[in-house]
Amino acid sequence: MDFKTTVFFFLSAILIFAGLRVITARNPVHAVLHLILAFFTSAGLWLLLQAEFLAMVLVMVYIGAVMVLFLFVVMMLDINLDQLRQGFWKYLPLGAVIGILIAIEMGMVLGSRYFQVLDSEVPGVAANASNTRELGALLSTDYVYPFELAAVVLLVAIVAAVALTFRGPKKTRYTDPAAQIRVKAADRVRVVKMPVEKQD
Amino acid sequence: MLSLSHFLILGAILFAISIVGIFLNRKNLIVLLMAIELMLLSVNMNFVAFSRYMQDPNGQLFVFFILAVAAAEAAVGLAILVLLFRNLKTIHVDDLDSLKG
Amino acid sequence: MSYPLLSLAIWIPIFAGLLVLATGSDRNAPMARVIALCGAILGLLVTFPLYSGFDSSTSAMQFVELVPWIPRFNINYHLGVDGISMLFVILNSFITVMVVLAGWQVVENKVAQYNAAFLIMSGLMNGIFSALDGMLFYVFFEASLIPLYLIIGVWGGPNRVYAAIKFFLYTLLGSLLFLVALLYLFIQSGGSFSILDWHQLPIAMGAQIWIFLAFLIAFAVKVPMFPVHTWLPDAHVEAPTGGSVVLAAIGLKLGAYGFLRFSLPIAPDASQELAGLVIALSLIAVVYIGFVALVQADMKKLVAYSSISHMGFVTLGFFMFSAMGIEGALVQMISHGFVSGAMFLCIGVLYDRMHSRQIADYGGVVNTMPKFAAFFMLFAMANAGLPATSGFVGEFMVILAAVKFNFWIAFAAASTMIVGAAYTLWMYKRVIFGDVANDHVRELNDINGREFLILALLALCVLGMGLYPQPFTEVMHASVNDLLRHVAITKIQ
Amino acid sequence: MEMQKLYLLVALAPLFGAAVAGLLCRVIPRWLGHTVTIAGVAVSFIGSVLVFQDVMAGNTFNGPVYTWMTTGDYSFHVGFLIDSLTATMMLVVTFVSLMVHIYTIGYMHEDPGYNRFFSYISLFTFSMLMLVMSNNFMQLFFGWEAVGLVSYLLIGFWYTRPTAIFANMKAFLVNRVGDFGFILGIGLVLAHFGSLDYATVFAKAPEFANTTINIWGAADWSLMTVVCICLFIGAMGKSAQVPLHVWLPDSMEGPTPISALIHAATMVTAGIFMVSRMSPLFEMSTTALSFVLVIGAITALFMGFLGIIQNDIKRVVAYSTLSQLGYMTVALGASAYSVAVFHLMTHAFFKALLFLGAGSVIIGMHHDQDMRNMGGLRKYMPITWITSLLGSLALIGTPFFAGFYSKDSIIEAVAASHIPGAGFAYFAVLAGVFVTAFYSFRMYFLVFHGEERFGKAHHDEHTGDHDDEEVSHDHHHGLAPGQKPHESPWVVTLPLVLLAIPSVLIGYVAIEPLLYGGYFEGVIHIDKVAHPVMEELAHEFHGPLAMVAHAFRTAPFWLALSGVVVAWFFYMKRPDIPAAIQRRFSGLNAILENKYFFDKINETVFAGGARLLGRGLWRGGDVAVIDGFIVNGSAKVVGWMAAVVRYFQTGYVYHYAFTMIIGLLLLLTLWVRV
Amino acid sequence: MFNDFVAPSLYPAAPEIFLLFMACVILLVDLGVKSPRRTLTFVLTQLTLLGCAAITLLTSNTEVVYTFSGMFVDDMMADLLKLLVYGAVMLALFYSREYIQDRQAIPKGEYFVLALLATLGMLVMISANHFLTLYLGLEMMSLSLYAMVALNRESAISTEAAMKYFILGALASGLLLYGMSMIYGATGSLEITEVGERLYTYSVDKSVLVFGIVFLVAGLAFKLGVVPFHMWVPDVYHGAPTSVTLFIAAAPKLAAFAIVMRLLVSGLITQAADWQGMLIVLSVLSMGIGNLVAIAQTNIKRMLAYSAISHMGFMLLGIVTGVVGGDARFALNAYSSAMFYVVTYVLTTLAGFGLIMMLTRAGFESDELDDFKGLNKRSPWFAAMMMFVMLSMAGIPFFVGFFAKFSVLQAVVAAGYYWLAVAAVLFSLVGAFYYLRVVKLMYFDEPKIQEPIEGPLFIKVLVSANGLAVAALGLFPQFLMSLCAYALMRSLT
Repeated sequence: MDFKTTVFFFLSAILIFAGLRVITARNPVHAVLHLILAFFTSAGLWLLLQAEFLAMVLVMVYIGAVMVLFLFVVMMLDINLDQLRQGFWKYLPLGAVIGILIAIEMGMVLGSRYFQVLDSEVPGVAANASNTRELGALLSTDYVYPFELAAVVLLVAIVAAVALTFRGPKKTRYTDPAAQIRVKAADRVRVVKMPVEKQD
Repeated sequence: MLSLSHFLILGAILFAISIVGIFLNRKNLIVLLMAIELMLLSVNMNFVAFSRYMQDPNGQLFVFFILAVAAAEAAVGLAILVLLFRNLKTIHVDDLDSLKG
Repeated sequence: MSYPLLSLAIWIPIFAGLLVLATGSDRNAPMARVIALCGAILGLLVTFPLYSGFDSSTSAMQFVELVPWIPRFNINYHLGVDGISMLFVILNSFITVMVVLAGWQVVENKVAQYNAAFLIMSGLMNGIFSALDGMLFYVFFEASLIPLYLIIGVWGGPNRVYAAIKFFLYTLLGSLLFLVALLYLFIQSGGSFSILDWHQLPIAMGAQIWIFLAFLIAFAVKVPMFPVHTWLPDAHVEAPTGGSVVLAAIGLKLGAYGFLRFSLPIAPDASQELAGLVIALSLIAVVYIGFVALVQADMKKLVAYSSISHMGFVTLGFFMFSAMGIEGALVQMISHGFVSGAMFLCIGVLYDRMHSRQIADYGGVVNTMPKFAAFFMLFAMANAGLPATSGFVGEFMVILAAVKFNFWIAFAAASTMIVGAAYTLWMYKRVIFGDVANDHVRELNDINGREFLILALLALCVLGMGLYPQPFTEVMHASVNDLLRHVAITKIQ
Repeated sequence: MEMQKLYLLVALAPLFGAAVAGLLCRVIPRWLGHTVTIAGVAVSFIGSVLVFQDVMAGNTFNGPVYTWMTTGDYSFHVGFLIDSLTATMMLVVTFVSLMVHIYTIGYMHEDPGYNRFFSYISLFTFSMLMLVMSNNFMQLFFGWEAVGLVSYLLIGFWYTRPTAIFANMKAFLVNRVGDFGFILGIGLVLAHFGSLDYATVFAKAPEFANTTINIWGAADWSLMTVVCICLFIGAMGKSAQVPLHVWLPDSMEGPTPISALIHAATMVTAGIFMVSRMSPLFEMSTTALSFVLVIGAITALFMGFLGIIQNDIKRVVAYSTLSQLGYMTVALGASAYSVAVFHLMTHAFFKALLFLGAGSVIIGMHHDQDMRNMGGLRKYMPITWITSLLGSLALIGTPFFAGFYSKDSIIEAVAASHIPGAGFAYFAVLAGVFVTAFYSFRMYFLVFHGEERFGKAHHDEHTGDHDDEEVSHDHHHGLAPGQKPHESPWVVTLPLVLLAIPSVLIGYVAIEPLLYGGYFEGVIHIDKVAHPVMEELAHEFHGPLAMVAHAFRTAPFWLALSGVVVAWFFYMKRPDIPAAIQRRFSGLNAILENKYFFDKINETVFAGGARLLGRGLWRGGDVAVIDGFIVNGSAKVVGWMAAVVRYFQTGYVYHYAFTMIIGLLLLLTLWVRV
Repeated sequence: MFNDFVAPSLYPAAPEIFLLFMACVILLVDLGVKSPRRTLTFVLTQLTLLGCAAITLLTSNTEVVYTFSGMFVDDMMADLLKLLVYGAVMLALFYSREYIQDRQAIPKGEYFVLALLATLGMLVMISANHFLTLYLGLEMMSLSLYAMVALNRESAISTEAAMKYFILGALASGLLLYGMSMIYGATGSLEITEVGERLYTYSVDKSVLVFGIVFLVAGLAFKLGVVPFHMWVPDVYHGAPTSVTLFIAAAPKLAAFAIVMRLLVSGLITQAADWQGMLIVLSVLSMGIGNLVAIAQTNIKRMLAYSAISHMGFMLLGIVTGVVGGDARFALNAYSSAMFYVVTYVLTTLAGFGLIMMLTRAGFESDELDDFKGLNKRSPWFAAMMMFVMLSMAGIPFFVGFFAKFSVLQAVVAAGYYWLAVAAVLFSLVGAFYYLRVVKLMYFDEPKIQEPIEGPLFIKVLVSANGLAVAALGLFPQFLMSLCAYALMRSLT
């Protein structure tokens, strides 16, 4: 087992552990933190694959932005931790069986197979070749269309997030004519029945 | 010796974990979202591995976009989650059962 | 040929129906009725030249119209009639007039929709009888379910929903399998929906059997044959009078017609092979249903069961593969159109007055409704197959053909002479004869002019056909003989 | 006038009358109603006379009127066959019908359905004429059913009476049982002979003498036997042979004129006519003839017994009719077709006479039909008395009277026959003579002689012979105490007189030409080798007078005489004896009173069984199995499955995801091959 | 590295560009619109779609054009589907107008912008020739839709529906991506046409490929909403505001069809035997479960959701019959029939939801089946329209749904899958039951409320036109059928 392989297994182990903790952690904050750990290790693995740019992006975009967002939301929402694990053990066996089945099935296909390209070592990369440069070049040429689209997707996310969560300026008071038209007398005036007082 | 299959199987395991996570988690919607992130990670792992082994940068670019989209997705998902919490005062998965049948 | 008569026969009623829908509301119901009647009569008038201009010496299709409809699938608007179908177009148009008249004063709820439904159905049914394109046939065949579904459901009796849905689903079940068979033929024939092409198409035995069975289910449900007949009593009982009339007079004929147009010529070898099955089912229908009819307490149910029994004769006649059998069955179909229609109208006349169809609620109607009783007697006798009424002719021919085919089949079939008379007359006796049974009966009014007109017209048809069926049979000969020749030649290659 | 037009006129004139009187029955006055129908029948009668003369002159006719229908290789016509048999029947039918028409004016003059009644009997006349004039089986069947229809209508003429409407349905259905056999016979004829025209069929018949068909099991049946038995089943229905006779006594629920016309003189003899017409076929099957013979013999004797115990005057005559129809059938079975027709003719006259006489009595008694309320009517109704006496004498076969010639010929014919069953038949017809004489004169004495029992309290009518029916009192009001019967008006008595004449004379006049004069030459075919009955009869026949002389030396005469004497003794001299016998032989009496339990069996086994079967098939088959189990069952299963599958849509997102994963796993497992 | 790069032609992508530009403009303009009705936003949105349609029509040509380095394809199929998408979206927005107006919680401006962005996503999907663009388009559409479902911010069930939709949708995206990664691994390409070519040219590891296809199919199945990836459909249809349900039910189906065509047909046609088998299973399951469960529904939106599941299952039948035993002779026929099916389904479903929305009033959702009781009494015209829709969905002629079923079935039969055809028709029999039940409620039952239907005349006209189109296309389906066939023929060579 060479060095790379050792690193791979080491990181993989952490990754898998982190993954498992993500789905089993009692506290969602822990889950988020383990997810961050998983991303970090993944970034490491990608470095192993000489995908430096993506490793960077993963750390910066994902951990820096997305995970922070998660953490923010988790903390914002007041979660009752006690109930979080209810039913967990009950469903674990079935879940585990399904998961293992899937893993085995996938593993059988992926593990025993040699793809036409591969085998052996990670192909060497020329010393002066820059992963980032290569990707950047593509991104601004062939991938200009997806690039734009990705931008639109982010726009969608912004619009959506705003539309869903923005509650408008608090203090504005304007009358809704529709609401006024719809209103009924019964809503406005409450006729209270009073017993007639006895007059002596 | 480190082969492509190593990475692919690692991806598969991550994938399986995320699926188990979606199934197992009955209380917290956020964990569901995180399981989905995990699933995307497994996909990314595949793409990067393939890309590297095939010497084809397209796979890596794909990953780049997946990351971008995943971020957008997370934003929308969390927005919905917040809305849900506002409406239902809960993010328990079990409580999302008024629509059924 | 100068005018597209068949198209007119199809579309005049449909457009009249749409016109009624567009103009009518319950506020000006009379107008809706008048328009409907005009449409129906016009529709009837355009069918007369079909008979007068018919060349009975040839089995070829006549009054043919051929316009591409959906060239993508080679579906054509292909119409034409031969000796087998021509009479049904006329019969259908005639019955429509009767039905519009029958609902004249009785239906006061959604008059326009009621009349429109009947007119549209009439057009669709004319389409069924004159379609020479498999898909066109199917389209008309299925579409005609809709108006009847609505008629039963909207203007029907208390259990109308069950009956309507049962009717629809039952018949849809059959026709959907039929559709698959049509598509198979379409593919096999290299992309043709022409029924006439299919008649020439060689098909292997196994495929023929499957096709035949698919056809059988479709048509057996529609006829209806035992054991897929149970929708009919329900549909009849719940349907308004007009619905029952059309259903009995025309609706049931569609299935039987299908046997002649599809099953026999397209799958002749399978027809021969499976004739025993059909004959057995027909005989069960004749005998079994006859006994069932005997014990019905509801008049409409009784007549409905009697219809099933009579239609058993039709399918029996078809599958003996003799000219007399087939022509007898055709005559029986037309006659049954008149007779069952008239029977349902008679029951409708009573129902309109008493709002009951239970035999037990009646008795001694003749005392207060003598004219009606006379008509009812005539139709009851025709239903029992009395000579000199149309009911006799077909039964007679089929029994004679059956004797030639197999004595015991004839024996079983002829038992309807006893059972048929028994249930019809027993009902007649309990309803019409005797002393006035109760105050409701005492207050009955005899039929009015409109009802008289309807019943008299039908009575003329029943008697005329019974006394002189030759005009009806002579137009069939060429087509039936051609059909028989066709069936005799194997299509297995 | 061209003869063919005359034929049409004969047939259609009554139809015209019927149509006018029937369709306009509420519009036209009574006098017009009976005038137009009587005129129609009169025209028909005169035409029949002309036709008869024409036939006598040797002109027969066989041709179509119009083609009814063609189909396949067959064509069916409406057509006429006019020969001596037809002409005879036409005469009989139109004459009796004319008499009945006239009689009806008197009999029905109070009835609200006056015009309707005339319409019916005219329609009947038309139907009967179509039946007898037919030249083919199909038209025969037409007439056959049409007379059945009119019979149905007329039995139920008083439609408010439960007994009447029960009786008419019964009549129709029992007849339908016969028709069932008949149409199968017709079918066999068409199937094998390829035509329904008499001429063609008869001409071809010899070719099929040895044809056998497989009907049941391994045994092959002679085609002709099967055909003939089937046809004869039809005749059994119409001519009321055991066991299809049950409708005829009940048919007395109808007004008396139609009992005379339809249920005595004409319609019920259609079967006899038909078998005679088919003689070329029946002659080819001795088996069938034996069957006919035995059935006829049973009917002749056993139905006569029943006549003895009846108290309803019409029922006595009705059972007498049954018995006489049995005689005719016996004659047919003995291959003495001409004798059968001869008896048919004489019987038509005297039985019509007896019925009309009975009707006259009923009028006199104000519609009381119970003989126990009568007696001594001779004084009050002289014409009715004398004509009834003549009729009775003719019936029992008093020498010189019409019945004598025909009945004695039958007995002789049976004696001469050697086919299986002839011995039994001979015994039956002989015994029948005594029985006939006994019940005829029992009736005669009870009605016209002895103590005057009318005007008293009625017998309890719910006992005895009315066991299965409720007697409605509307038409049975009878005479009020102190009221005396009186003679009927001339429209009633005139037909009695006119019918009495042939009842007395026709036998003497007609026997020689009819039976031995070649009258039916070419019409009735007899296989002289196999069935030489008529040969032997002709051999012994030496003229009508000689026959009378001979009669005094034969058993029938003495049997008849003793019957009369016994009747006189029992009912005039010692009226206590019958009652004593009734008590003594109560078991036998029960059998007779229940008419051999035929009605009970029919009611419970056939009618009840059919209803039971129907209910079972309906409830068990249609409702339970097909609808309940298959149709609604599959709907229920679909509904149940829907509910189950719906249950899986829990609303929990992890279940949804789980489902997707399971789907994914499924696809993986099914498609991915490592 | 840059040397061989040529600037891509923007011409084929003009509609998308215009749409994006306008979406941004509207987003900005909307900020300035104060009116609560947002008429300007609405009009601009509709004009944008109209403009897109014009541009698509103008830039349409019969050749297949690739641009953006082969990531974008513009062919006839894309043009046709895009035009239909514009139409569907326009109609959906018209129908939605009053509905969202009545619901204060829905932010109007964002509603239209999100709708436009979702439309843009669909256009991208339709024109995608690269896994990446396909994915991006899909996400663009999906994210917009998730948001739209939740847009009625005060509604708990809407939010719940959105959450479920989101989670399952993300899961499905994950599956789809995983599949893409495997295909990428197996073929080394991400460009769909190139994948096809490589599979054609090189031998590729079968099991990995199929492995990828399974995931791909699962992802696509989710978008189509077929069993067992259908669980979101009823909940989302039910929970979403009706206007959004309408939006989701209509145009996205077209886009989903497009990506199925792109991925499976353009890319993986060589592996047809595998994915066809999978789709058959999904299709049969969908038809079965969709139709079954629909029976048990009381909410019409939910019922239509299950109906949609079954319809998508039926549509898949067209796609699975394209290649028979390696023979792609029938492909064009099969795919065009599937396309016709989708198109007509979208048209019908638009009319259906349009009618449902006409019945809703402020603060009152008319989405229970019982709300349809006695509609015929309240408005015969709209009852008739709803009946058209229901009968069309049930596949009864003369409505377009019949010809959709017909064309798919003929493809199935042509491919020799007779049992599949029989199963399909039997399931549609089950389906007919619940469609008929709606007709039953409208026609046979008494109304709960008597109010006549209110709404702007324009919308009424539009809904009517939509309903009539369902009938008219049923009478004359040729144009649309051959259009689909032609578009596919020009695109699939």
